[in-house]
Amino acid sequence: MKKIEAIIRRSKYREVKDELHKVGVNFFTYWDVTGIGNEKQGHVYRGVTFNTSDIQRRFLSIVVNDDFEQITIDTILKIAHTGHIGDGKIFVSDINEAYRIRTGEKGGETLK
Amino acid sequence: MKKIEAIIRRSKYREVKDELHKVGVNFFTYWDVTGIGNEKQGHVYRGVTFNTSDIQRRFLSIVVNDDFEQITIDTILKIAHTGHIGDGKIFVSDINEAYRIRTGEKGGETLK
Amino acid sequence: MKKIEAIIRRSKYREVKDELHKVGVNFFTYWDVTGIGNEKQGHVYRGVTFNTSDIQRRFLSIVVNDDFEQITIDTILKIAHTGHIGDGKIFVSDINEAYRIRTGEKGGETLK
Amino acid sequence: METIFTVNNLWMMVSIFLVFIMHLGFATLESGLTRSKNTINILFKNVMVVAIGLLTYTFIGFNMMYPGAEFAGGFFGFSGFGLHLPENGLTSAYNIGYTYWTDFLFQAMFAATAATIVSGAVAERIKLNSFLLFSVIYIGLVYPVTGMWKWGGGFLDTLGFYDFAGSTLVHSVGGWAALMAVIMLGPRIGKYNGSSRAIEGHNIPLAVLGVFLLWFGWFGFNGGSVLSADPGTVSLVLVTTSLAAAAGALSSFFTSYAIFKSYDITMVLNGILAGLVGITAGADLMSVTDAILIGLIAGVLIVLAVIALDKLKLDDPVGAIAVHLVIGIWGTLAVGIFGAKAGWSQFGHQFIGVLAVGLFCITTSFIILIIIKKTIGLRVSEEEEIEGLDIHEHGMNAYPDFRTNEH
Amino acid sequence: METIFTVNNLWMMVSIFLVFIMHLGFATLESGLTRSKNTINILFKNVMVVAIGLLTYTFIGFNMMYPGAEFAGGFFGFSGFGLHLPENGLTSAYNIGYTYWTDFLFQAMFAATAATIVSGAVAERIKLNSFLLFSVIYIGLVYPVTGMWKWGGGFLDTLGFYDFAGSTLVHSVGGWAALMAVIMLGPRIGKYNGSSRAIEGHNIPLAVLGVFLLWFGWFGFNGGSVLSADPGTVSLVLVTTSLAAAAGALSSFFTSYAIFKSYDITMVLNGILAGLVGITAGADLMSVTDAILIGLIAGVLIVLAVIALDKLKLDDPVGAIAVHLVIGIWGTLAVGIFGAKAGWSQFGHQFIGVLAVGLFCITTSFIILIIIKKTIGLRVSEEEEIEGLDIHEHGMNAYPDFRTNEH
Amino acid sequence: METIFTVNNLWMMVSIFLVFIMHLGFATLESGLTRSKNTINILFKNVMVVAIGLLTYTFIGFNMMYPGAEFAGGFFGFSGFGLHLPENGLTSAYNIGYTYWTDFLFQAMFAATAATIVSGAVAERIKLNSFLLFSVIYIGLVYPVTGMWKWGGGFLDTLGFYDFAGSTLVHSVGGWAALMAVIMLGPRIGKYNGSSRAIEGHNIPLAVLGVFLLWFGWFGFNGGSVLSADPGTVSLVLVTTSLAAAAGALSSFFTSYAIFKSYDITMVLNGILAGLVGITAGADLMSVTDAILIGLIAGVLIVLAVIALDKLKLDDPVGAIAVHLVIGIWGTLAVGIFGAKAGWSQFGHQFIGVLAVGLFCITTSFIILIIIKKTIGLRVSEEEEIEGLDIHEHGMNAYPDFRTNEH
Ligand SMILES: Nc1ncnc2c1ncn2[C@@H]1O[C@H](COP(=O)(O)OP(=O)(O)O)[C@@H](O)[C@H]1O
Ligand SMILES: Nc1ncnc2c1ncn2[C@@H]1O[C@H](COP(=O)(O)OP(=O)(O)O)[C@@H](O)[C@H]1O
Ligand SMILES: Nc1ncnc2c1ncn2[C@@H]1O[C@H](COP(=O)(O)OP(=O)(O)O)[C@@H](O)[C@H]1O
Repeated sequence: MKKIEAIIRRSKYREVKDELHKVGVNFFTYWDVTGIGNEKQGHVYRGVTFNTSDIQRRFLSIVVNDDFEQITIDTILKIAHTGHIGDGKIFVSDINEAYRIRTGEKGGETLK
Repeated sequence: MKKIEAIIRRSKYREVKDELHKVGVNFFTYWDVTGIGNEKQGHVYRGVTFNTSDIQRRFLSIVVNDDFEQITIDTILKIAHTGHIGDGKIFVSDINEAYRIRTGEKGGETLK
Repeated sequence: MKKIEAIIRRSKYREVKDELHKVGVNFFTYWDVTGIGNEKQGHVYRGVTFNTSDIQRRFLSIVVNDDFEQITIDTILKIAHTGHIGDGKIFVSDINEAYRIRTGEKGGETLK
Repeated sequence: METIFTVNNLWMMVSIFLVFIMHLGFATLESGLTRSKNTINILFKNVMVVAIGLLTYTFIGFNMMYPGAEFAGGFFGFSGFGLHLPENGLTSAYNIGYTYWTDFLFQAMFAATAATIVSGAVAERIKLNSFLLFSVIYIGLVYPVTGMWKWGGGFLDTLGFYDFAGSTLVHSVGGWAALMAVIMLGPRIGKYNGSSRAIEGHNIPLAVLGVFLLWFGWFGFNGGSVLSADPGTVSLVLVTTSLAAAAGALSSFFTSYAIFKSYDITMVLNGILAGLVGITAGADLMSVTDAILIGLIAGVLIVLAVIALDKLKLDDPVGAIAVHLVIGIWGTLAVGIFGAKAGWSQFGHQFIGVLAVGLFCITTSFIILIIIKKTIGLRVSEEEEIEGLDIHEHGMNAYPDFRTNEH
Repeated sequence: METIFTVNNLWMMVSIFLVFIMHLGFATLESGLTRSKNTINILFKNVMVVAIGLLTYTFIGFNMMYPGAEFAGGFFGFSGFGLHLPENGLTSAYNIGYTYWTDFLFQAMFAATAATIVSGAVAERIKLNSFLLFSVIYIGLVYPVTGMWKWGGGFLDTLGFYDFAGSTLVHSVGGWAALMAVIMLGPRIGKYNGSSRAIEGHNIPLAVLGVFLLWFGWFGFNGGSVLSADPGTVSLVLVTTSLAAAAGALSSFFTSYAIFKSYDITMVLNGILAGLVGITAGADLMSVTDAILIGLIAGVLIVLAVIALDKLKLDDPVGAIAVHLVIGIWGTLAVGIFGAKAGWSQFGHQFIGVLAVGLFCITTSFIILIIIKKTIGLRVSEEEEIEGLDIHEHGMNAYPDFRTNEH
Repeated sequence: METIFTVNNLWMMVSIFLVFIMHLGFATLESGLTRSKNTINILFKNVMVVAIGLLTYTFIGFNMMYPGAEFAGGFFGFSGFGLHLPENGLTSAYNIGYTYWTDFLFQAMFAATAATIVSGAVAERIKLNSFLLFSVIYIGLVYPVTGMWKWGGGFLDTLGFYDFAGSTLVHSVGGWAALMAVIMLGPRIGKYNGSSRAIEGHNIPLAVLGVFLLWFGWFGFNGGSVLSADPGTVSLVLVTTSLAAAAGALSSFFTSYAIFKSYDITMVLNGILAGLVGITAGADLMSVTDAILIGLIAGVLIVLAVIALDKLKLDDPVGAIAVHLVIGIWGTLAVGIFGAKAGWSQFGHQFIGVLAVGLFCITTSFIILIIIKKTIGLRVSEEEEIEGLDIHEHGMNAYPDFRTNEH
């Protein structure tokens, strides 16, 4: 099993979600984070103009069976893409085991 | 060392925490997330009724030494369980190293 | 590639960020979490005094190439340190792959 | 003799304060019922509209709306730019109820209301500049014209049309423009993809605050429209106003529960406003029972209107069209159905009033909006709309210390 | 002659607005001091209570509380359903201070207050329907009866009991019902597991807003209770009211600091309310020094009362019992201790008044609550309580754009 | 005869309520423009300052500021501790405009304002105790002295200095102390590391609420300063006040847009306050055009002042120095430039007034602050400042249910 963590623009979230559903990725967890990266955002506040590289983003954590890894990544790469600096990153790592609390079952079945 | 990530109902958090303390798991970190899964929640707003699968949940991240892995998982499976759709998931992965910032020490000792 | 997850005091965040930039770690993602640990904080509310071990902390998730692992850890250990209980933890794990959504490229290059 | 003048004027000044605070009510209601990423934008509009309303009304509006007998025509009048204290403007010779200054300020506070109503309906997608420009023209030129038709002694007044405090002259005037603007802008992105989606307001306590403040302000809006402190009339107006609001709350509560099996607070809040708008045209003509009936009906209508407008894919985030236009019409017609003036002929007058004002407002707001659309544009870019107007137009967040969860 | 009538009536109308805005004060205070998952629920209750208060008072309450000489008994009176403008109801022949309509509306605004007090104490666990039903009965039938005992010319009035603006007749009446409801409902889940746990309010600025608005409203609550604009009495009442509030803030500040070594803003907010409730029974009888003393004592008492009630495991999220019942009693008794009427015999009368009203309210609220409990039930399910009343009873979140951190 | 007294007194009482609610305006504005980790702290200060203001003014301030003819000197006067109802204190023999109690309470509500102004400027870093102590002394002893110089019949009054409602006597008095305190405290940690950093306010709707409430309150602040309900003067004052505020909004909008190419709502909010402070000194002397010009200039000045103060590394989170001091001076001088008293000699008097009050306030606030600094200290520890004053001084969070994102 793999954990796919994607950090994307908040404005792309809805599209990504819809497309993931289409390719059969129906379960995931997300939260909002602040990203520090190349992108800068202009702010003005009481006469001080400044650029901040602290940009609000959405963090998606998706655990999938290995056969779903590629399609999930490809979908995010395609949909979350705008071509402008700040589109975000995807990180992939291993998951040893998964459990479904409702049933107590474990293994790849819990991700379906 | 293992990282145990549990996504549970917010309403079960307090019980889970208390029980984890009882079995000796005294350290962890949590935050609130939105989960997309099987569960649906009915909403009404200004004349529009809708079901959302975006449900607020609590995300627990617990790093434990290997000998604590099973008891931690079992405790969560037992306490966070209601039997209704949406009880959540537990994911387990490997941690290579842990450091305690206060002392600079590393290894399994930092988790005690 | 390694994922370095650091749970630090919120009050140390700015210093840590500045110092990470100095050593060349320019990209990361953070969010605020609640930590359960040794530290306690006194509260008073409407005549009830209580100690809570639920303390707000900042969670930094930094994915780096292997050659940056040590300097990142050392920097955090040095700067986030106060010596008082509750300085936080650093956890290190493996990342299999990284993608940059903007370009679609993958591998260590995406972290630079 | 002069003491009663002082008392009356005092009452009118209190009414001014109350009407003023309605702008805070609108600001908080509208920002509460929209998303946090557009909060600064909507507050900015509401703040500027007050300033614009006061200044355009000083410069031109007051003298168009109340040109005085020698300048008034049936359809249009104007007695010159700026404010000029008339002889005796500070004594009861001007009016037993108030001085010239009080007169101006009370009316000026009303003026801004029309544009504020629009502000809610077009929230979360209109360009700031375009909205402000629209407001200047609409408050400056359109609002005073229809106002003059009745309150300035124009043809509707001659006809026998009755509109005590402005169900039509204020609320519908705002409502028609809101309707046109919503049609021309189109719905917010994501609102009608296939079925209607709820886009929840981000801060319900703020919305509740707004409705309480609006009710509070309405005491001055209706109570002040008596134009003197006359104990009997004013206190009756306060009673009919309050009971209509309470009845609106009750019936919207039951109606929305019956339909949705849920206690939707936003419907009850709209129900209160519906009661208030509904009673406004005839607040001084109604008995206690009439007022309660008008409020009850308004509370049912508002729920149905919100649903119907949504079915028609008219995306109005705060329900401004339903409250101010639909119920504005209801309130105006109710003068022909209930109370001291009830009767077919009065109903006819009311109907003509609604129609005349409606046609004029539809036409003028369409013209203004289409010109703005063709020149500087009406709607923000898609990117801006999705990411929020606050960060794009203002470079700020309304709540920078909070971890948001935008939808 | 008639001018002074207009002035008095104007003053009473201003007082109406101020008392009205107290409901917004209660709504924001109560929602600020409870958790975000129950915010819509508590706001919903506060909004509906205003509507219910006005309508029941129209239908029945006013004529039970002020039945007029020919219908009044010592313990009960009733002059028929609905409002009927008496002859001369709009002139000073009715009352030198106000018209019939003003009279009704001022009293009606008071009526809803009693139920709003309960709303805070039972927050976060009572069923919405059950609360609304309770409110209808309690405002409709119980509040007017005890009110009549004194203000309607009943036996407490004959006895010499004094309660200027309602420390007992409004605040304690609400407070007793709050006490009974809290006992019958039990504490919120998790509040008393072993030791007492703090369940912090979710929005302190909202609570502060509430207290300022309540103070603001109290100017009308007490000032209007003079029932005319009499310059000397009203202005004295405003001074005693303000100074008692300020003194309450000060002494609660010191008391809570002395006990907890911490600056607990919720205690100071309660201290202000304590000063206000404390002075309410005798606001027109006190000297500056008396008022300050009453406020200072109220500020100490409130801190001790909050602690004591918590020790007794009476879970009152907003401190309503402490503020309105405990201090309501203190304020009533203070009339026998300080000011123009001080003396043992007056103290006796005050004591009897507290007792009589207390017994009646305890009994009636118990009966109403037990019937509701046995039929539709009082308390929401455990699941609902833990997950929040908003999502279960209303299908909504108060703050959908914010990432919450519920406790 | 007595009826007009009742009317006047009624007006003054309404003004009291309006000035009172300004404290809520300050509380919400100041907490909205600072960070969430210090919200309880700033609210606590604003609540306590009201209590302190009322009580010190009762005990000493009123009799220092208005000692009455027999006790007044040119620079100082005092007629004894506490309040003593003078003979005829409740009739028009005391003053045609109000009773003794009304007089006291209106002035007392003003008193607390001076310290509240300081509260905003020193926010997020001053020790709570030190601030409260400073407030007691500054409101108790400094404010009444300069107030007496003009309003109590002292030397500035004799000289011909004019300050209608307190651009200098209230706003600058607060502003000077704010300036001294900001200098002595130094900037917040992180504000000027190399270049200036923006530390954004955490809740813009709260700030907007504050400004609307302040405008609302200003109707009483300026309107009440007429000291009677005189229809002509009061209504003129309301008009000049409103138009200056509106003009301030407009010009600050354009100025800040011209400089920053952005719609900064905080600048428009400050612009409104600038218009209000600017008109305060001469609200009764100005024509409509004068008022608009004063407001327009105030709106430009405020933007420049905020920028300049930031350049000077004077860290004032809410812009209190710019609004109350810089524009307070502008408003005072404007009396010599515009309106009925315009002229070089009046300008000279105004200038002397500004200078005299400035010197006195700088000196006294410096002495008080330096003593506090040397004894109990002025500033919280670095750790406390970074982690927030709420958790350290109060052991509480303002928003425990929200996931914050502190900066
Ligand atoms: N090494 C990293 N570790 C963790 N998060 C990262 C890392 N690099 C980028 N991110 C996240 O991805 C977001 C986008 O990256 P950014 O550098 O702004 O744009 P781009 O990927 O287009 O160059 C950042 O805001 C941050 O949240
Ligand atoms: N594959 C996954 N990756 C990440 N989070 C998941 C995944 N599957 C489930 N979750 C989380 O678990 C929660 C509960 O899952 P859900 O499917 O609703 O119920 P159940 O596990 O009872 O079938 C989801 O809301 C989501 O937060
Ligand atoms: N085993 C763990 N798993 C996850 N988070 C942990 C773990 N141990 C500590 N933490 C995080 O680190 C924070 C600091 O730890 P704490 O025990 O309070 O102090 P110290 O590390 O100085 O002993 C905790 O609040 C928690 O957020």
